[in-house]
Amino acid sequence: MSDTRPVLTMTAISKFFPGVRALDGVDFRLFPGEVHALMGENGAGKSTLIKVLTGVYGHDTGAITLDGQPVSFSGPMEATEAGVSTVYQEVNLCPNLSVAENIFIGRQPRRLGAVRWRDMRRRASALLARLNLDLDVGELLGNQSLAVQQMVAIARAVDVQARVLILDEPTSSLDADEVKQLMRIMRQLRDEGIAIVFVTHFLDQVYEIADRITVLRNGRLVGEYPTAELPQLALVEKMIGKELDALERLDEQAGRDLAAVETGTPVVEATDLGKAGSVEPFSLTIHRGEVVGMAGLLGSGRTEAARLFFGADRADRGRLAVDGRPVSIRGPIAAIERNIAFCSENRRTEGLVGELSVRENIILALQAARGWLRPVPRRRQDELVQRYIEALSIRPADPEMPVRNLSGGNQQKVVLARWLITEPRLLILDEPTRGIDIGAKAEIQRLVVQLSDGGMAVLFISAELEEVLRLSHKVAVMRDRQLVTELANDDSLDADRIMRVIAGGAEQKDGTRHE
Amino acid sequence: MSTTQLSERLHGATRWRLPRRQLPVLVSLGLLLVMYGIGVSQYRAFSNIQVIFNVFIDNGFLLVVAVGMTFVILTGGIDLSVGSVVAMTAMVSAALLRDGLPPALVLLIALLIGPTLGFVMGCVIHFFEIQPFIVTLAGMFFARGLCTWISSSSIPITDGFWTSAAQERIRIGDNFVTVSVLITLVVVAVAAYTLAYTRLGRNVYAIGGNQQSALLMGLPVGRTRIAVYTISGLCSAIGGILLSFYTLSGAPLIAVGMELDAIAAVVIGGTLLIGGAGYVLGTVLGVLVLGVIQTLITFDGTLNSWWTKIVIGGLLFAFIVLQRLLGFRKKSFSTR
Amino acid sequence: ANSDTGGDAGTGGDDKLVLGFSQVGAESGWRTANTTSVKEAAAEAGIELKFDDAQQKQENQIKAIRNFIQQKVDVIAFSPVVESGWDTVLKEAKDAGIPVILTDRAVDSADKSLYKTFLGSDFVKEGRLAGEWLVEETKSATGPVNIVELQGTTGSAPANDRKKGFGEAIAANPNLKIIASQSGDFTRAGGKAVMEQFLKANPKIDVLFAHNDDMGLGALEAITAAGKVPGKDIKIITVDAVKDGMQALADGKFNFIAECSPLLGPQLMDLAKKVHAGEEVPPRIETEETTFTQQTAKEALPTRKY
Amino acid sequence: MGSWRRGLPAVTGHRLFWPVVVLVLLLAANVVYRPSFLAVEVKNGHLYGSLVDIVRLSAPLILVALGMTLVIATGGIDLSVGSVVAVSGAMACLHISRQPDQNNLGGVLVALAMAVGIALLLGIWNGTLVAVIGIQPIIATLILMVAGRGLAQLITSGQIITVNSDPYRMIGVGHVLTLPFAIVLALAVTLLVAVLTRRTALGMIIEAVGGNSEASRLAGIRARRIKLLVYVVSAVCAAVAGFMMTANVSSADGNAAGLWVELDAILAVVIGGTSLAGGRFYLGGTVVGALLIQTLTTSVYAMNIDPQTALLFKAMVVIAVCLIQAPAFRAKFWRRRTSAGSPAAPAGEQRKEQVAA
Ligand SMILES: Nc1ncnc2c1ncn2[C@@H]1O[C@H](COP(=O)(O)OP(=O)(O)OP(=O)(O)O)[C@@H](O)[C@H]1O
Ligand SMILES: Nc1ncnc2c1ncn2[C@@H]1O[C@H](COP(=O)(O)OP(=O)(O)OP(=O)(O)O)[C@@H](O)[C@H]1O
Ligand SMILES: [Mg+2]
Ligand SMILES: [Mg+2]
Repeated sequence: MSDTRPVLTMTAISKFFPGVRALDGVDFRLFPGEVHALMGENGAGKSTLIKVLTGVYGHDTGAITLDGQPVSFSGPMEATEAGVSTVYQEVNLCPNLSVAENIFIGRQPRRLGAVRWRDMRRRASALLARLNLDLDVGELLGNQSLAVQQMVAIARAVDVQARVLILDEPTSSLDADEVKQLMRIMRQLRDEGIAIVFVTHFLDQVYEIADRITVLRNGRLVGEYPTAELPQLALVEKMIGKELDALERLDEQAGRDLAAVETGTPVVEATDLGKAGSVEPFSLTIHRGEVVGMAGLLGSGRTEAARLFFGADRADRGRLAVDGRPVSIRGPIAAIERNIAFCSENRRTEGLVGELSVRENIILALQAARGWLRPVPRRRQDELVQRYIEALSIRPADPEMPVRNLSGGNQQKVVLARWLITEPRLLILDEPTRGIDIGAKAEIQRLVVQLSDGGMAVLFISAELEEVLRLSHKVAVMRDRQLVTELANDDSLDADRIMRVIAGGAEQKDGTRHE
Repeated sequence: MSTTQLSERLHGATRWRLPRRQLPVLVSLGLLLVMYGIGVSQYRAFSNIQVIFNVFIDNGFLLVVAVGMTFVILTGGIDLSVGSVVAMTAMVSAALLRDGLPPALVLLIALLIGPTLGFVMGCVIHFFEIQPFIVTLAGMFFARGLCTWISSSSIPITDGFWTSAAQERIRIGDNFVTVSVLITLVVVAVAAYTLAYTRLGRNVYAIGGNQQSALLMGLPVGRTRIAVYTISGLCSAIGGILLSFYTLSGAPLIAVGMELDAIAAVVIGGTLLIGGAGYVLGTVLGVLVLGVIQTLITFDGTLNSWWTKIVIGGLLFAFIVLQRLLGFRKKSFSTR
Repeated sequence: ANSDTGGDAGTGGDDKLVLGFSQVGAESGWRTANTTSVKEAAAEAGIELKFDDAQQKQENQIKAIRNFIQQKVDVIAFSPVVESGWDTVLKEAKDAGIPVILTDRAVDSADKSLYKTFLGSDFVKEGRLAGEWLVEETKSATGPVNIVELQGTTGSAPANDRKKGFGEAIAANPNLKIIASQSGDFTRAGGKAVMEQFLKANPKIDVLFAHNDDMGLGALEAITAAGKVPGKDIKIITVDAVKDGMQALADGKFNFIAECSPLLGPQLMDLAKKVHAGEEVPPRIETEETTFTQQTAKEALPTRKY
Repeated sequence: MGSWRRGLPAVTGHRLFWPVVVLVLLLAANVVYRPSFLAVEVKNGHLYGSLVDIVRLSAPLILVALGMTLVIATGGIDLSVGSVVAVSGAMACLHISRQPDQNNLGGVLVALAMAVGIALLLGIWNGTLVAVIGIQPIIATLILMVAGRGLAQLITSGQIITVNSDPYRMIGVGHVLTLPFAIVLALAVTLLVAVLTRRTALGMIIEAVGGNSEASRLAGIRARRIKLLVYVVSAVCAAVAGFMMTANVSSADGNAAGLWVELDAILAVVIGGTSLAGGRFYLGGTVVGALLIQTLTTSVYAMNIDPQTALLFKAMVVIAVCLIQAPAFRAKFWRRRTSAGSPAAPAGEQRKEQVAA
């Protein structure tokens, strides 16, 4: 590969945000026909590097060339026109437009200047079919799950006749099957000679597809390596900059001690809880110190079920009991008063208040529970916030930084911190590790174990089965908005078996309820 | 996150195939018909077709202005300058005609001023990132100031072209419409086509949906934002010409508060002020609603000055609440 | 169930005369008194009144007139918001055979056949009367007499005309000089705020001419707060003669008021009946008006209706 | 890492730097026009002078703008404040004018209580439309903006109600310790609002609701209740402003009182640095904004600017303030050195950050 000339080079790129050195003299090069993984911890500067490249941000020093020509894009429009097509980290589409339009806006098929809607819809369907996605492309994008939106964003990017394709954490909200489709497409494009930049926190995916890896740490370049020459452990060490024992610690924790879970009155007990058009009635109990994992395909209704526990949506049938006493949870406040916490999967729209500082975001739920008249004393705020900034290693560790300036993974940690300081009895975590680097992920998993050991009940939703298996005492599997079965996480349970249930295999017969 | 709630969509998808996105517009239409029905049942002369034509004749300029406002609001912006620009256009036309310029030239100049001001405001909004509310408020002061600067009293128009355009009646059976109505309909049609079938129009929706995303998707955000304010300026200019046909004069204090009427019409027509959702047809209905309310009140003819205001407020309230209850049951939507 | 008025009298059939009246708005006490007068006079004269409030907008007024035509009222009367721009709709009225009467303010149509008559005050004359009184009053003054003027709403007919009439009248005496003139928007708050600044900017003010009583009353407060005596240190001339203004005049705080009477209801009803019957009426009818000094105000005050 | 805020040139970087500069420039222009402009003397034991006038006249605007700030912070807007000013002023004056003894303090207090009561109802009405029924704020409050004027005229029967009540006059033109009472009152209300929002968690909660309503709901904030509350506060502030405005001229004019005050209030809020999109709000900024606007109005009178050009003048000043305040503008014209600085969109975010700082 190195005998060809790079399609793209970035030399000595620096980018300063007020108080943050996001990039400091970073070099990056990209060859045609390769998949190049850009790796680094949360906040390492990956997304920033990409945004500098496509002209979303200007850079303070450095130079960029495309095909040997110096370029400086004024914005994504110019970059796209020059053949650099990008999927940014957070899904950046228009929720008010249809799926088809989101794919084609800006380059709709036209005749005599008039957009040809039918043609556009047809082509959108065809394109999505290539990604194994079958949906009504006339539907509003905002009604689709995050995963579908992510796929649409990818579809939009790959359809452009680009020379460089940049994918910033495209897989964080995709399930295994969809990741497979994406990999297939990426390979296909690579073979066509397109250069692909791929950012992800999933090491497996990197080793499956990447030809070359560039590692960033704290805004600096660590190095560029052919994948084959960089063992996984070495990669992790380069990313975090020290020898890592966190991974090993994780392995030790594999498999939970089922006996440790208290029996007796469950912390929460749902009986035939459901909501018309959203989740079929289901029953589920969670005990003190128990971690209940929820598995299922995207759109199987895990989030919706969880929202019923929290009162984010109002259940219209069934009962909910907390500590054995029937309660009616009218809204989040009622849930919080009963010490239930819910960490939403969608941090941008349902989690954070971007303009407020890290401190304020962390303190928000606690403050809401205390009522506005009793502000949390500033000293105590600072203490709490400092504690969790350290515990979750939120970076930059500036509590007064507006939270919107944090990198994606760090934002996720802020949401988590918000709920942890309320010291809930039931903690609902919906995809808490999405978009989080491996060190932090280990940190969060360790935290879940620690919290449940301390008696907290946890409902843990994740698309990663290994993670679910590692943490849960029992796994509730959902399919088509129904809770199909509950599986105790004993030695016999493994990912394959859960997969079979998810896929609607034989398992459900020995599953107990429903169907 | 989006303009529609999750659960609600599920209802929509599984139960009925009513066009949910168009529903607010349909509800507006229904309520408008109900209001019209009430008028017909109460007042004999109300059933005359000419009453409907009159609503168009009397509100044509407002409709044109509201159409321009629709573009702006769809991007999530707002244009407070429209009323003043309308007045300024009428004022400039009247002043130039008084000075003896040929009508064609006057028309050209008058039609250029509005878009120019709109363009400038769009540039300030886009390049300097000042909130549209403030920029267009300044524009409003500016244009109004210019009106009084031109003349502090109204200037009559006696030009032949203007008078014939104003007084020409196009017969439809026993009834008639004016040239202005035709111009209005053309503007509406062009606007509806632009929004539905051109890239510019679709970009307008995209920016209203999420400006940041639109930018990252590589859409010409700046150009589009400047364009909508220019379009709004153009529509105001056309509205000003229509108003000068309507009143055959330019008056410095005319069309005060028209921006609020236009905004109200757009929103009553189902367009969201946060942008990204709405139709020109809705705006037409919104203007008709305002027009019919006013016609009802005049036909009644017994209302006191202050009761008139209270009743207008009350009817607006009833309409909006009904529309809300029937149209979209959105519990909440977050803007970003 | 179809009935135009819902009441006992339909428009077409019986002999009750239907008058469509489009009022400017309810922007001042004067205007409200005007409306009341029209309503009471209509009830008294047995005329069915279709009243419409245009909320100070010409567009609304044109719409109202169109709707009156549509309802086939017998006579249309209106107080035009502005002078220009009525030809089109008045032609429609003429074509429909409905006679039109203007009240309070004139229109500038070249075609005088579009309306039967104009009933109202002469604003220029009001300004002139005020000016003439001042000229008379300051006959003996040797030095310059400094006048400040509180104008009405910029561009409105009363403001323009009163300014004009006043200016013409005081031109007779070169000693009289308007040293500051600013719009107080016909409101008390406006009058007060502007007068406050006048007082600070000009150490010597001899006369205040306010285009209506309300601004004069607002200015009173400012003058008092500045430690001057209204009516003595600063002479105050206003227009309108509403009750509060007359009270101030009687109390010696104002010096002169040119009346502008809103009570033209009875005259209007008379005219409506006449034009409906096809009688000839003079094209211009002035409201019966007078002027008041402190002396006459005291006498007139007990019988003031508004 | 938060040191950058302290690191920047502290004064010129301050949010209020430019509005204050423009304010000073305006005053300076007045002084050039009339050197005695700044003179403040004591007349009859009261402070007297143009400066005092400006502050006194801006008192009602400050009040209205304070309420407006909170409403805007939740992402709303309140167009009805002008009507509420008129209604409450009319109500108070009507009640007082009916008293046999208008100077009776008790009667005046009852009148004020009644008027505040009505304002509360109007605020609840607005809040309900916005927070419970979910109508877009601009339209919800437009309803009351139209109908409220009618209501005010209904109360006054379209007449100007004149009162002769010394206790009531006190609110508008009275003095405490040589200071105009209106100034003292506005100061007190400002402090009250500041304490209520900044000494408790209310301010942060309002900002959270304005920043992301759904996220705050899920964090356990009663977003609806907060929204309702701010409209009520806004209405009450407007009511007090209504007392000041009507007491200033000892009469209630249902038509003219508070006309267009909503635009001035919104302008004041925005000049003060609060974004119309909701979120962070700055009470101090609002006060400066209101002072700036009143200075503008008074300058027009004081410098005897022809009413025909007054609006042009206002347009120029408003746009000038906003321009030099806008970081994007400054970045483009003054700080050429960071020419590679961020273009379009993220700059939008950065702008908010800088404003937020
Ligand atoms: N607009 C901004 N203003 C200020 N600081 C910013 C801004 N955007 C990013 N940063 C900072 O720049 C650094 C790099 O962020 P970046 O988003 O590039 O990280 P990342 O490598 O993509 O992390 P993640 O894996 O969490 O997405 C972070 O410290 C972040 O806080
Ligand atoms: N068959 C389907 N076609 C299209 N959209 C679907 C379908 N099923 C579910 N969805 C969408 O997917 C989402 C499913 O809800 P939910 O978020 O509860 O699932 P989930 O299992 O938590 O998935 P995720 O992993 O994305 O969080 C909803 O937004 C729904 O609109
Ligand atoms: Mg990133
Ligand atoms: Mg989910």
